[in-house]
Amino acid sequence: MKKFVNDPAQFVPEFMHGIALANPDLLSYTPEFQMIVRKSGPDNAKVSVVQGSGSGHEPAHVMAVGPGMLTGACQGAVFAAPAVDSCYETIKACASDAGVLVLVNNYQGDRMAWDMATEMAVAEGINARQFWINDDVAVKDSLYTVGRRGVAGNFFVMKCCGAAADAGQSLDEVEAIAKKVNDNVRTMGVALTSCIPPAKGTPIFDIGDDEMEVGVGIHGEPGRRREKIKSADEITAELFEAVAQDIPFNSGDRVAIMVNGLGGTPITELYVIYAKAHELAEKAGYQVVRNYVGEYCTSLEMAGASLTILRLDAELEKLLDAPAETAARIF
Amino acid sequence: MKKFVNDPAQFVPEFMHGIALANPDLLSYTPEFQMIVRKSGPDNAKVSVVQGSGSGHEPAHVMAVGPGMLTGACQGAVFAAPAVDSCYETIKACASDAGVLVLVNNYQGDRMAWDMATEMAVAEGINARQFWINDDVAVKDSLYTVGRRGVAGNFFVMKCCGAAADAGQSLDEVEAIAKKVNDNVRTMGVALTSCIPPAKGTPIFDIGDDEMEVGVGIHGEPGRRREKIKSADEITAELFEAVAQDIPFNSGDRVAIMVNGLGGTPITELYVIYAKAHELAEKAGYQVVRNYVGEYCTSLEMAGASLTILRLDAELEKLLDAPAETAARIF
Amino acid sequence: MAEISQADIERAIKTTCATVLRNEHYFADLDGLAGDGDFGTSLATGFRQIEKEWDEIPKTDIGAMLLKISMIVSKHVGGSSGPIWGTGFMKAAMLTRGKSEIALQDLAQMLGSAIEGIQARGGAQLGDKTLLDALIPVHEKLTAQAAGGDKAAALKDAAEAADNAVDETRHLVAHRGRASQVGERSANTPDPGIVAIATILQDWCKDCGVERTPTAPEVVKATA
Amino acid sequence: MAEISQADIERAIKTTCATVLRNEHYFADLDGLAGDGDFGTSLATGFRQIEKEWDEIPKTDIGAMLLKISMIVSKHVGGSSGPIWGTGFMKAAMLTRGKSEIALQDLAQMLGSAIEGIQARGGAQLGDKTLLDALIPVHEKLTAQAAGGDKAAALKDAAEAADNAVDETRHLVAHRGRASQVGERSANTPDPGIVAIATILQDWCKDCGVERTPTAPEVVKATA
Ligand SMILES: Nc1ncnc2c1ncn2[C@@H]1O[C@H](COP(=O)(O)OP(=O)(O)O)[C@@H](O)[C@H]1O
Ligand SMILES: Nc1ncnc2c1ncn2[C@@H]1O[C@H](COP(=O)(O)OP(=O)(O)O)[C@@H](O)[C@H]1O
Ligand SMILES: [Mg+2]
Ligand SMILES: [Mg+2]
Ligand SMILES: [Mg+2]
Ligand SMILES: [Mg+2]
Repeated sequence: MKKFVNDPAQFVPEFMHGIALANPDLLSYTPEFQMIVRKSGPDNAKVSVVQGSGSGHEPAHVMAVGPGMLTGACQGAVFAAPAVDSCYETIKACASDAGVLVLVNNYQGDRMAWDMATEMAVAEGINARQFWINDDVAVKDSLYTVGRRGVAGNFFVMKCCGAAADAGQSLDEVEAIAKKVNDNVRTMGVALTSCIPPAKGTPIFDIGDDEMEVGVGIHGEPGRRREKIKSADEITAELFEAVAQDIPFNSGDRVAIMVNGLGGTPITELYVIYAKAHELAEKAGYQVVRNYVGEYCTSLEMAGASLTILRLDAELEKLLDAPAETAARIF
Repeated sequence: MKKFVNDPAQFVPEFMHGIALANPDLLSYTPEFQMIVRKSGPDNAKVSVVQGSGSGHEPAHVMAVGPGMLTGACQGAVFAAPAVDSCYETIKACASDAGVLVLVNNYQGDRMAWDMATEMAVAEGINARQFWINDDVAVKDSLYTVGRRGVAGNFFVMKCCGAAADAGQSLDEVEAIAKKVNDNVRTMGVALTSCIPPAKGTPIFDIGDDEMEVGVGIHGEPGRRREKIKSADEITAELFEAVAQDIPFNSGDRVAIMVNGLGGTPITELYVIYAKAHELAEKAGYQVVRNYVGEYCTSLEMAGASLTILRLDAELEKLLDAPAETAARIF
Repeated sequence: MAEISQADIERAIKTTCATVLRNEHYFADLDGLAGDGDFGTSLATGFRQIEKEWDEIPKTDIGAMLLKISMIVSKHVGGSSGPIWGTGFMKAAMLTRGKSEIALQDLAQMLGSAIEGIQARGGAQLGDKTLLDALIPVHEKLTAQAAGGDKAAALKDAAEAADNAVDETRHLVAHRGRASQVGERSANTPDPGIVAIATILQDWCKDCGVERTPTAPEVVKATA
Repeated sequence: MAEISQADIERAIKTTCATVLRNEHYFADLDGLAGDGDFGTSLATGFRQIEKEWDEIPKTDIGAMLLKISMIVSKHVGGSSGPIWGTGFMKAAMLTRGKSEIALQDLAQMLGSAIEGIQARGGAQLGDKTLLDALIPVHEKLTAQAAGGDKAAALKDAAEAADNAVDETRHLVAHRGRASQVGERSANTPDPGIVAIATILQDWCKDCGVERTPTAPEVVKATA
């Protein structure tokens, strides 16, 4: 296992400690609940936006806490939903008179934990609600499963809700924004390699030297099919097709395109994908008015990428443009 | 080769095209010279700061072009110095009455190309000068080689010079800043895996499943020694020792710490390293007043990291804090 | 004689701790076949914590004890197992508030209430290939034996029902939890939650001197 | 008879294009042994472009032709080879401005000037295990033969000197270029720049009907 780790069982608290040390003015860290909350705490005049999920998707979740984004977040073990108490304590630490919106990526473990935590918080008089994000087009919804997965589109939900909340919008309004973003965002990913959770020590799945998994989930869940690796343009065209047809997006739409790296893919390769996606979007008549190329929702060191398209309107564009400050930063 | 590429020979122009498409208001791209310049062009009242080097180190070089950072940059093939003409045309495109400062990472190919280009530009009446960056402590200077290598510390030189230039400082002053940063910054890296240049199709070096290369260069050059992989804390302590003793840094110094990912290492592991480096810095009596955790100077998809320490003063702190806008961004 | 004392419940919990900790890696490996391989660790984290806090867990009555256990699980267990087992213990606790002795009938009702809670929490039905596929037949057996009041017979029947569930559900496709995300690929692997329930009941048999030989190969292995 | 015409130089350049393109991968592999493996591609990129632009390259005089070639190299060749070969052609061009015929002596001087330029550019000395370790003895042979004026003998001597340089420098540690960064690990691998010079000269021999059998195994392979 080629990783920078000490005791694998302590991997999550150790990296959270590092994030907190690196952001002393921005964040407070509560090790007991693997929870990070804005240093300034919740503001009773503003809705709090919280999230939490398994680790291994960074910068998603705790690295998205800060002004303009999340109020607080908690982490589970790598790829495992956080403990119920972590979720409950995060809601409590972010409790605000204006209410708390819990943004949950749609996975069964996460949903159950946040369901319980939200029920407990509501029972204590906290005005908390949940919203489920499910932008992944790879897996079809089904009566028998918990439904579509929440993946990189999550970033846009957090960003827009965070901006709306900080602008003083009400809980109903912020929830309506979450719904608007979720209704207008679609994603599909492809994995070229597997990845190794530190505590497991072995790859989460096996994949041949010349194979890729199209439609992979962010925990290595199988997608639509396993096939021979293709050129960047062919892969991009396949992702684009799947994503674009789902809502569907229409000619004339103003859109944001995100090319998200799954962790082990260099940014240059993401730009090769972006170039093709941009061309296809223009060919389809979309106006590409925003773009996001980099790592937003990862699977540890997995080589791979996902393509997200978000349909915009004046409201969402303004929310995307609002300033935000998180542990994920360059300067 | 598990990569998103089309024709490997077109990898560099394709990713540059993607960067340009993604930043239409910020950058202009000239494919003929693999050159990217600020859309606004040079400002005759301000010093231009340029750089260029082999590809594969992104976001270094072309992704550092923009207000507050570089005026322009050009790329060579992966890990190869740019062609002389690219360098020359980049200086010409950035020519300013206030002068041009060429920041060159200290590798022989890059130095020769920029030497020729600068001579050509000076012969044409452009007020251009070079400055060589050499922050890597891994390899000892020697009469027989071109000397120490320039690695992740490069970011601080670009950032401070870019800020000083945009603040209207003279060529002498901006050059003095480059020297101050370079004199006060030291780096050492460690690689856990190799990486595959697309046009080569095979790893640039072989390394055992349980080995690491301590003091690795950003093109996979061997470092101080090959040894069995250790815990994150032990590796960090070794990097810290090597970097801290070199200048040396002293108790009471105000410092910035950078933990730079080499491309294939998840950000969480970088934070595990940061936590230890921060602790060691505090133990040594340094005041850690800035930190940079993420990818600043990579080697394609190599798993690994480097540790950089920069001694600060009021001038450098102000320059680091100045706003900058480049293709490397989150929001 | 048909009464179950506070001490009986305490012993059952302690036995369960041993079962879960002994099988930490085995249960994880089973989850790795079609799921994400964290089941063994998640469960062990919770029961290790129960052992650790054992002396502080209130022994005033069965309900207080189970409530505290539910809270420990909620605090320390992540993944789907946290809410599932936390809910189960919570529901059982609510029926035993203030009691330090219960009848077999009460035990059957506690399990019924836990099953209802788990179903409400995770939406799984019989046949979705989750631990409910073990708990539901176990509940039937306990209910059937409740009138007779023979604790040993009830336990033996219960263990047998769970043991059978392992083999009877092996061919099914999982519809809940991470294993549901691999679709058809989950068929022909045992569900780790069902194996865990069957193993725990088998260990309880041994502990209570009830003679029974496990049949499902995974339970044979986990109790060996 | 001892004069070298514009046409002779043109033929030598075209032969060099063929040598370099034929050995693109082999030279890259040689650079991969201790360097970064880009030498073959870098050089081939330049000479492929020379072939492509051949018709537009001015043929008015040798100097104009070499200057344009130097410019093509500067534009298209990256790595250390761009400045090294670009400088070499530039220096040779400066001594042949306006000339369409030169003597063997002029050729020796052109090479001498190219060597000086390359040394000034990259700071390498004889023994640093770079293509200078081939060019310097080649220059000596050309100078020695210049008086006699026997082109064939001069070419044969030059090719032999470069050929020998491959074997004579094999054991050295590289002090310049990427290969210098591996230190001791560069010993016992041939320098690809030296092999390239020797191969080019050997191909020139063949092209001019000068009989010579290469000796260094890498040159044998590259000319096969
Ligand atoms: N919705 C559910 N209801 C009841 N039991 C479930 C449900 N989902 C999963 N399980 C049980 O939990 C076990 C897996 O637990 P765990 O590995 O902790 O969860 P996850 O699937 O989130 O990784 C499964 O083997 C199954 O028996
Ligand atoms: N400073 C130098 N002076 C002369 N020749 C050099 C020098 N450095 C390298 N060379 C030659 O160039 C060859 C390598 O070229 P190339 O692979 O393009 O450069 P790099 O070493 O930058 O990758 C070496 O084999 C050597 O013969
Ligand atoms: Mg899980
Ligand atoms: Mg090179
Ligand atoms: Mg699991
Ligand atoms: Mg080379």
